[in-house]
Amino acid sequence: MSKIVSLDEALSHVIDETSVMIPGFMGAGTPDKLVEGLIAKGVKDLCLICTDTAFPGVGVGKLIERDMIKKVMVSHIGTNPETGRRMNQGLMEVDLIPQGTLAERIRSAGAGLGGFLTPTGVGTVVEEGKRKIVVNGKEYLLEEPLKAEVALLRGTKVDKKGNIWYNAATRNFNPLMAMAAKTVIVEACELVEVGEIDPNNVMTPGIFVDYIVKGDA
Amino acid sequence: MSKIVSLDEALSHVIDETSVMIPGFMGAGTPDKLVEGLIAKGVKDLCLICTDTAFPGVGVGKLIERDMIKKVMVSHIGTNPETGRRMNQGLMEVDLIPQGTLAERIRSAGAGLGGFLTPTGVGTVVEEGKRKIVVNGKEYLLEEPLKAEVALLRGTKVDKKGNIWYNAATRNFNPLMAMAAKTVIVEACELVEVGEIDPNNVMTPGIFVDYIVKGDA
Amino acid sequence: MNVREKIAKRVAQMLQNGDVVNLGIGLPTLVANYIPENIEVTLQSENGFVGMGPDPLNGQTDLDTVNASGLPATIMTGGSYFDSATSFGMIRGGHVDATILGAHQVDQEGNLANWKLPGKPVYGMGGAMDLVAGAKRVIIAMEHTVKGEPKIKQKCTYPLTAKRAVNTIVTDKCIFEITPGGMVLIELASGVTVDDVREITEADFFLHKDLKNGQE
Amino acid sequence: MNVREKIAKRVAQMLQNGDVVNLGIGLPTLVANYIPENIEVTLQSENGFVGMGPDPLNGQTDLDTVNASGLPATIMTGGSYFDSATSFGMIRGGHVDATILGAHQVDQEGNLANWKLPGKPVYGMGGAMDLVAGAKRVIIAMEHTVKGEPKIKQKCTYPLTAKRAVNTIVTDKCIFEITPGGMVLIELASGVTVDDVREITEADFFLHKDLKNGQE
Repeated sequence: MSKIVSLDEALSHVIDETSVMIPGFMGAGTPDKLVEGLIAKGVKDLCLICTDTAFPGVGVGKLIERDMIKKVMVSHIGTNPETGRRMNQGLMEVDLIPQGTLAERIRSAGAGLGGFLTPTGVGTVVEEGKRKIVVNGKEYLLEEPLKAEVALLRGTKVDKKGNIWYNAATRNFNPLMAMAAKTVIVEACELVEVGEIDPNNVMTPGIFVDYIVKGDA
Repeated sequence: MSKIVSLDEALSHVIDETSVMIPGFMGAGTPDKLVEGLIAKGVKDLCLICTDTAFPGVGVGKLIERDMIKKVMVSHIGTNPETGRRMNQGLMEVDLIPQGTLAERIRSAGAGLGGFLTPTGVGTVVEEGKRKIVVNGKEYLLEEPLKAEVALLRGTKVDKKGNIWYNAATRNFNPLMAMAAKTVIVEACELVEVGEIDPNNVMTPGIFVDYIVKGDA
Repeated sequence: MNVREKIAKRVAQMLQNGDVVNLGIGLPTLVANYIPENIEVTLQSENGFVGMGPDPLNGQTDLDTVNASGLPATIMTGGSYFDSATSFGMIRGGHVDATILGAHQVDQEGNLANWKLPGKPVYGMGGAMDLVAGAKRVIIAMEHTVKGEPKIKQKCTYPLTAKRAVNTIVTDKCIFEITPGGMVLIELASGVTVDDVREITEADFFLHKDLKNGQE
Repeated sequence: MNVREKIAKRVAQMLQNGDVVNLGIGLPTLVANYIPENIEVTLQSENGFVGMGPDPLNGQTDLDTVNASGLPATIMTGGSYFDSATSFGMIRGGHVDATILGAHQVDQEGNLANWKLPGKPVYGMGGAMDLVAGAKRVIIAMEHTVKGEPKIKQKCTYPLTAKRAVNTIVTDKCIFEITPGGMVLIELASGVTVDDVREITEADFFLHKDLKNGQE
């Protein structure tokens, strides 16, 4: 029962209208081969959950500039003018979420919580439509968990059981998304034998990972 | 401004009635030298926050069998009959908390959240006195953050800036407690130079640590 | 093979290839000894690792690797360690395919009482409440009666660990599945009849249309 | 030294030895260049590390280490990496001693508007709302006016980033502290008078009894 599959096999889990989580910070930590695979496959009307929409031609930015995304749930779109243009023309829905809240909502889904209380966004437009709860005299917003059908990850080192180690700032949303999607696919920059990653330093346990695709690197 | 201090200097932050978090799972991951230091100092009426009360003569069990603890917030006391005896005799208050809820309450405090919604304990005595909140048709308990004045940690490898790496199952509550207490003291089983722990594999960033005490090992 | 070993063996046969499983203290621990050789099961230890291996040989004790009972343990190649928030996130978040636990009482609605006995010393719930709230499948492995008294009730009378949480009950006499429509008898142990089960079960139950007879 | 550099230098002098600091995009980034040599400040990058070092030299680019703007960055010895939930836990949990940000508007109650301008393209709040909700001290570093218009208001009119969040405002003209009793002028830049500040500040403010005059 090997988890290592072809790009096509892995991406068979993404069809039109699938909700997809893709990590990355302005492209760093984004699985480029899987993103390219989505473009080649030509799926559309995806709901994309990501930190930012990167730059034009970079990371998830490539998905934005094609007609693939129906809705994006994201914290920052300023570095990719195409996102704003499509939003203003009504071609794509943009749900802006504070970055810490986005991270915590994804973690919350993966950890089986019903949500959490955060001070972030109290007194701003972010509180619209949300329940406010007072704990110890302080007001918080109740933020609900956010899950997806598929998560596409990028691991610097991945062993054949799916244990992942991320280098430097590429970690960002990867370990959170690994727990919050029904199907989890990782692009392995370097595929190593089981046991090569110290069990102490595994950042995403292999039990969260369904499929491994070898990266191009 | 070295963080490395003597045992006495470190424990000057624990006085009578201080709330203290001590990690460990039946003793594994508990800072033994710091615990012995508390005993030698003879502080009393502490509020102790820990996973379990270990075994008699082991880990935090040593604090229980002396008259040092006023209240313990804990998930399991079955392996240390002394805890139950003292509770039944009214010598010590015991607040039983499901282990996952205990971990998450500590994390919540460290992460600046006002609490979280968990399915754990719904329909049991654990729900007494707590708010119930329905999200997407499912009932959850609102659990509030839990912080302490002091956390006493045990790091397998600690560098001079306080970056910590934990071996094997000693990690448990250590990284959570590192973020949830006003003053954080770590017992370093092995004290290493700054840079000896790969920045990727640091499990508790040194910015959370106030004082380092050299272990006896 | 004694009664407890028989129960453990039957539970082990219910596991699927690739399952992540958490074993409770006592009888459930024995399940590890009977996992079929043709499947791979990963054991989760709620104190912070996956890939728990067999008990260490005498003299090979690594003090840093203990199981959820604080006893020396081992980790298999491919396992990994994590902190307690991640461990219970894994449990609560449904990433553990099955949790196998003992019980003082279970009832026909799937309510479970296994952390506190009236009039007995209090132990605390430890991780049990999270495990039963979060695992995809909750399997109770226990002897059918205690001192002749039925443990499978119409309604639990002891303090609950969780409501409507149990999926399957495996005893030395039979196997029940708990469904939204009620408790269903799906398998009888070798030499046990439906009437035998009725006599020692306080709960109401249906018979599955394909009720199986267990092998010796 | 231009106006923006002067502001950055003054902010840098407010930092304490041992502080963990998050620098926003734009003017705040310049603060890193003026941290006094006798103190040690740790820079937090909200995309997932502490111990951010100087910009990499040309040709030494490590694609895996980027700052919160996605630009090549470096990490100092003793720094460490973590995921986004930990990063914002650090920020929200008050483990960052100061966050230094720019602003479109700040008002005398400490309300802050710095993420959205009416009629301009939407950028998104990124991590700004978490930073101002969680950091122990929120320092706004900005030019006192924009195109001659006061940015320090009685009441913000642009969409808020956070309510009652700002502690200190450092501009090219002066420094204000925001206290529960109101906004207090604590320092004037060299050659600036209280009347000068009044003229370009829409907010009401008090004068600190030990109002300082800045050095050139």
